[in-house]
Amino acid sequence: MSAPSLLVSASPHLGAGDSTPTIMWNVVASLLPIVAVAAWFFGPSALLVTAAATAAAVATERVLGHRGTLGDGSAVITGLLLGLTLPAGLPLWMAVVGGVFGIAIGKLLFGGLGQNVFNPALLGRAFLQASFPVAMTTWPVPAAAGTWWALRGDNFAFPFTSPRVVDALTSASPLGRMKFEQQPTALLDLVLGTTTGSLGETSGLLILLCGGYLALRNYLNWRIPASIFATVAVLAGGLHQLDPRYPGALFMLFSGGLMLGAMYMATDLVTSPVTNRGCWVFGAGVGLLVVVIRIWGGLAEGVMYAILIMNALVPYLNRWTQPRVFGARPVEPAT
Amino acid sequence: MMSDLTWIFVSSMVVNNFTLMLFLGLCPFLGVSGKIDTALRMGAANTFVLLITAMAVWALNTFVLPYAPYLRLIAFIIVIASLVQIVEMVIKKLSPALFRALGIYLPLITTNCAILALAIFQTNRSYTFLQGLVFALGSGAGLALALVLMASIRESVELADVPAVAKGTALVLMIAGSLSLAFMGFAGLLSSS
Amino acid sequence: MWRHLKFRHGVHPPTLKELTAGVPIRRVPYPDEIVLPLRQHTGKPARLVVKAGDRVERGDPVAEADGYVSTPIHASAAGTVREIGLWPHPDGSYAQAVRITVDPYSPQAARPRLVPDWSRLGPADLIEAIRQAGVVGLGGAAFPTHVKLAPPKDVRIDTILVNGCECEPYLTTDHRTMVEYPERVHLGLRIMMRCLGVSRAVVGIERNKPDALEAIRAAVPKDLDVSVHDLEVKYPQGAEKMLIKSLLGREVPSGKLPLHVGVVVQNVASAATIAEVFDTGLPLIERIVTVTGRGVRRPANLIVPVGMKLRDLLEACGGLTEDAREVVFGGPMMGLAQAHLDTPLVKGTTGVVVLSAAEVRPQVSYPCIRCGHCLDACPVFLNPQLLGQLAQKERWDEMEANHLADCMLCGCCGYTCPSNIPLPQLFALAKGALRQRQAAA
Amino acid sequence: MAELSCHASMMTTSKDAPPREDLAKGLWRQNPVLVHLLGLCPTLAVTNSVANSVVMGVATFFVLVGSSFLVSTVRRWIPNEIRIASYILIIATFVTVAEFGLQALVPDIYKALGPFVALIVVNCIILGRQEAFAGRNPVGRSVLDAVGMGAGFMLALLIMGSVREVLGSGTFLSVSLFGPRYEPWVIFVLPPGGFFTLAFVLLAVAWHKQRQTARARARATDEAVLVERVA
Amino acid sequence: MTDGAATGVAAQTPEPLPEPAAVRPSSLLVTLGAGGAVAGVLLVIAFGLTLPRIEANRAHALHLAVNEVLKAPARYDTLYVVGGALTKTPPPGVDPKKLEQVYLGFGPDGRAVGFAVGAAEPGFQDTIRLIFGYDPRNRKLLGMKVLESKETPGLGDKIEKDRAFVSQFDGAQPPLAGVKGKRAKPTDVAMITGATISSRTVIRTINNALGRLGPLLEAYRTEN
Repeated sequence: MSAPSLLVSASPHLGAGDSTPTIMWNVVASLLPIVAVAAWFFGPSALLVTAAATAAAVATERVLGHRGTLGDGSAVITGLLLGLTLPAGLPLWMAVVGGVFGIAIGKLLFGGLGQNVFNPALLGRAFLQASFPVAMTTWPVPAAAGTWWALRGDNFAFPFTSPRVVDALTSASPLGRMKFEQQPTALLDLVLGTTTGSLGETSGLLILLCGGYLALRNYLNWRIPASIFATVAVLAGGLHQLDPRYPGALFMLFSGGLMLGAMYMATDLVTSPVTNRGCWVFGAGVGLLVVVIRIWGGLAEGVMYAILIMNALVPYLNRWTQPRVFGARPVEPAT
Repeated sequence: MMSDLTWIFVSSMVVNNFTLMLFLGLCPFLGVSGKIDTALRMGAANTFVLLITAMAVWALNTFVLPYAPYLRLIAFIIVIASLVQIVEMVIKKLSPALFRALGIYLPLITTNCAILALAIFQTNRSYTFLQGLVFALGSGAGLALALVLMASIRESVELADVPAVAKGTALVLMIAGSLSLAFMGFAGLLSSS
Repeated sequence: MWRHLKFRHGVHPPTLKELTAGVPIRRVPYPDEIVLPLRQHTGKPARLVVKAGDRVERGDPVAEADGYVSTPIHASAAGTVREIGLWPHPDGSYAQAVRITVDPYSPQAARPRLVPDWSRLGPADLIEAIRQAGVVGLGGAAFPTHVKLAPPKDVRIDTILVNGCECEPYLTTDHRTMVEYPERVHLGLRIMMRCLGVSRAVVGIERNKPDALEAIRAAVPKDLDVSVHDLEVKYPQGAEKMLIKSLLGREVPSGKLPLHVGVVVQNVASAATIAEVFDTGLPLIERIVTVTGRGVRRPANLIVPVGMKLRDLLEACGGLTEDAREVVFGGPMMGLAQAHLDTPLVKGTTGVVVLSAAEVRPQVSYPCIRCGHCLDACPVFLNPQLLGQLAQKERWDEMEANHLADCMLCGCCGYTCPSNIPLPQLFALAKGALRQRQAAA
Repeated sequence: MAELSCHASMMTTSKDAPPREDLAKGLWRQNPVLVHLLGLCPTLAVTNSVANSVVMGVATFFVLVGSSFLVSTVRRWIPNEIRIASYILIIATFVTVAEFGLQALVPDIYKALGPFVALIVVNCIILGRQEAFAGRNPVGRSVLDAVGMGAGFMLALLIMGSVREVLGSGTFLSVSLFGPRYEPWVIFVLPPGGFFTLAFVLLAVAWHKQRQTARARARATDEAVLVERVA
Repeated sequence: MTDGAATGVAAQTPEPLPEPAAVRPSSLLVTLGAGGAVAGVLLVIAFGLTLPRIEANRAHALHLAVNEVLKAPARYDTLYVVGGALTKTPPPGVDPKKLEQVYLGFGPDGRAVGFAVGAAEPGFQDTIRLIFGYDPRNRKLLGMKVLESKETPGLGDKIEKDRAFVSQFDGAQPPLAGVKGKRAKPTDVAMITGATISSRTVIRTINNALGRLGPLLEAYRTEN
């Protein structure tokens, strides 16, 4: 018998099969339908903005990151998610700024994949929101105005210059209309996505489906969205009962970035707790903050801030919700 | 009145958080935020000193300073310094362990701008005694919150492969900036009604 | 009373037992050479009693127990001691071993010996006989059986658990033993119960072995209080602490042994071996080994003389296939990969699994993405994610503070890790470092 | 970091260093903000415009130089036990004077600076200089040292203020730089922008230092090789 | 702080302090006391020198504000709110600075044109402080000026910088109502897109202040 060259590796010698790149590229794949629907509603602007954010994220990872980290797909996710949180008419140069900031400061500065504290896409978006508040809250109307292939804003504004805004083609987001004008939006429109808003916050149903696929494959912890939905539904429902001027639970769930945030941002593996109990608490915290900011805060939408604040608490949650070690406090023998 | 106090509390704790929004009390924020444990204690000590300061400043503003406005700063400084000295001695007596843990940082509270800033804000906004107390409580809670958040993040970042140039204060400042960014979500809290 | 029947967490690797589950046990031909390492059990290595050139018969001792937690080692074939020296050991090191050239003309019959009738012996004599026979736990850890059967005076044992789970993928040694020798299992159990003075025994078998369950249930002696239970198919169901939790609902306190909750756990193969020792009068010189995997041509369950070399055993099974990539002693979850085909099988070798290139884990690992899968897998509720990070920074003290000592290196975390981080290896290293430091202190 | 803050006994020059060194060290090599990370509160808080930075820098400079002068003048008569109390008294006096002055001269900027003028009193740099230098050195050297440190502080504020105002408002001293079409990055005049800007500045300093060290090491190796060859 | 500081405090404040083990406390007290006295003298001098200028600055700022919201009156009087009515002279023994003040402007013909009223309420980031002019005769606003705010640059700060927003208050009829888009009625104020909270705070502040002071202002006019 010829002696083959044998591999000597450490146990376990079998693996469960899902590798990190598999997970990441699955997330990317599940985001594509959402991008497609955004393009259906917002025309080529949606694709341009998403592409700009993604290209910036990937390029930053390539230039500043370690060699070979592009293959894991995480930079693509960050770029896509960032793109989906932006308004369709945003100048591309701003999308690029968000992508660069998200990856460089939000991720690489902490040591790259797996070591960052804040969700890079959301950090990039928060940076944009604070930097360009006007451009970031100019919501183009989907589909209705003009032909499909018309741009929905000044996407090609020259770098570092302000976009030109055509007021007739923009409108307040459903949340803003509710908060500041007490004008509700039909639930069906929210579920299907035929409303204004950022690219990925329109169709709640589709996001629920795509995220559900990831949850089924155990690529995200279903407890986080479950906990967020439950908290928001209970709090918003309760407040609505007390004072009908406050929006109801379903409106809260399907409006704004809650679906995308709950399914894709809060569940980002790196920046969410590792313990299951921690995930419940994390979700509850996000839900609570979303309701507080939306109802009592100065902003119409608070999902991004809620997740970022809870991100900061994750290290503490991990420690606090660490399960009891087997046998550390033995249960009474049942005889 | 109640809503006024609530607003003062919320505003000083999160909306205008001393550390993250007003850059006050950065020394402990950057220096004593390595461990959650110490951060909590530092936050508690700070809140305590803030409360005492609020009372003392109220007394000074009501009874002494109307007659000698030019002594305002000196009076604040000296009263606060002596109060911290007392706190230090009390802590040393009651909890030697706490004293050891906070070590050289307790005296630092004296030169912590948050304390003096509280006194100045309180004076400028002519808060009543109760408002001053709530303001001190909110600011203290805000400082403690920022400290604990920073500490828990730093404990986890300690295991990360941070690039050599960014190690240390630059990274801590970036985290502080990110936290500050996240806290912008609280803007306008309770003031929209 | 049996409402528990499960433990929390753990993983569900494919069982892959179909290759050999239905293959009856047969005897392997004697090889030309036997190599007997002096360290085949947990505890102190045995002390040599032969020298080069000595003639040994099958069952003769070549080394005696050196201390209480130690066992003698016997020649598994008649022949001549050729050399005593360093030889590749299954744990990857080189260790003292006795090389015996097997006498090709010997009938390999056992030397007649006075076999005491077990039914007339008291517990002390039984335990001494078991000790003399060099019996160790055959589930893999090879802990000397006589030590387990003689607990300290101040603990009271109320139950013997017989471990028939065999939760490692591929292996069918215990399975075939239960199917083919159920009476031996029960006889061994009866002897152990007498040693411990225990009246109750519980057998736990995973549900994926219905034939074994049936055979063991059918053979339960009328006069013994033995209950047989089917258990969920889940790794590591066969780990002592998990088995006790599943069958009795008791949780072994951290840092303590099963006997602290009144339980002794024995493997079915160990029980069968004890029966055999008193049946034949021969010490532990051969054991049943599953040779399996996609990398071996004729997978089989074999009775193998202890000390047979891997090369000879594989040849007896038709040799390796083209895509054989890794040879593992034991199961794929906790087993040790072998670098040499000259490595001998020892008493604790439950099986030889030859993995094909397609099924070995890729050797590239990614950064930890904190997915938390390892926390969901860890049967003792550790945080392998944090431990792994700490290990990479060599922060041993913090690992200790995070209960590293409770890790039993079952491999669940490594199995489930999508980033392919060798967590069990890191933990083994950390444990080693801590042990070394303690020894130095 | 804060371990260094107020216990600033570092940053001293040896007795026989030339006066030039007293003056120059604070500006860059021992810059109180960029190197020793002291006085971060004002560095972050008031630098959202160049004008604010300059006024704050001047006020701090005034207090620092004034206190150093007075402290080193009267240091012989101050008993050791009450030296810090005396220093604080002196500093607080100068700060109050500065406050009145700013209020009278530039009321708008005084308002914009908020409590931070009064907070100069607790600026670690000032007390640190009294404790580490002015309290034990003659007047001339102390004033030189204070001028150097004050200038270093002003330099840091100016860097921060310029970056933040140019990016955040598109102006420098309220003069528009890029025309009306420029989209200001508002974040830089907001609190998070302060943290980020200082972080970027410190990154740049660290990067510069790292490169210097690498170059020095390379030079040392070259020399070693050369020496070896010669030998 | 070292023990020395505590000694210093003992000299100047009534707080009971344990005496630190200092050498010759009397001499320390003397030194500190002397230092304190010198510092005090210095401060009083500085205070005296700058006070007129500071007061002038304040008066100038107030003058500018009143001038703007009352559209350049010929002169104005300061009135104090005392016991639910306006009065020209504060009651004796009360610090006039502590009383709420409104300013009554007069035209060149000596007729009253309206009141300038200061008010403040919490806004988006922090308290917004403003002053507005109000003519109680025909219940119309004369103008509004934000004195102090920390609203978001480029968005919320339009309440003070956006002429279009500010000019709406000239002639608006309280109680005001914030509307999106174009204003239709004299009570409407078009809010700033994206800065609803800030716009609302301004509107609310004026409404609340008039709700509180409106009757007083009207009553004062009729008295004259």
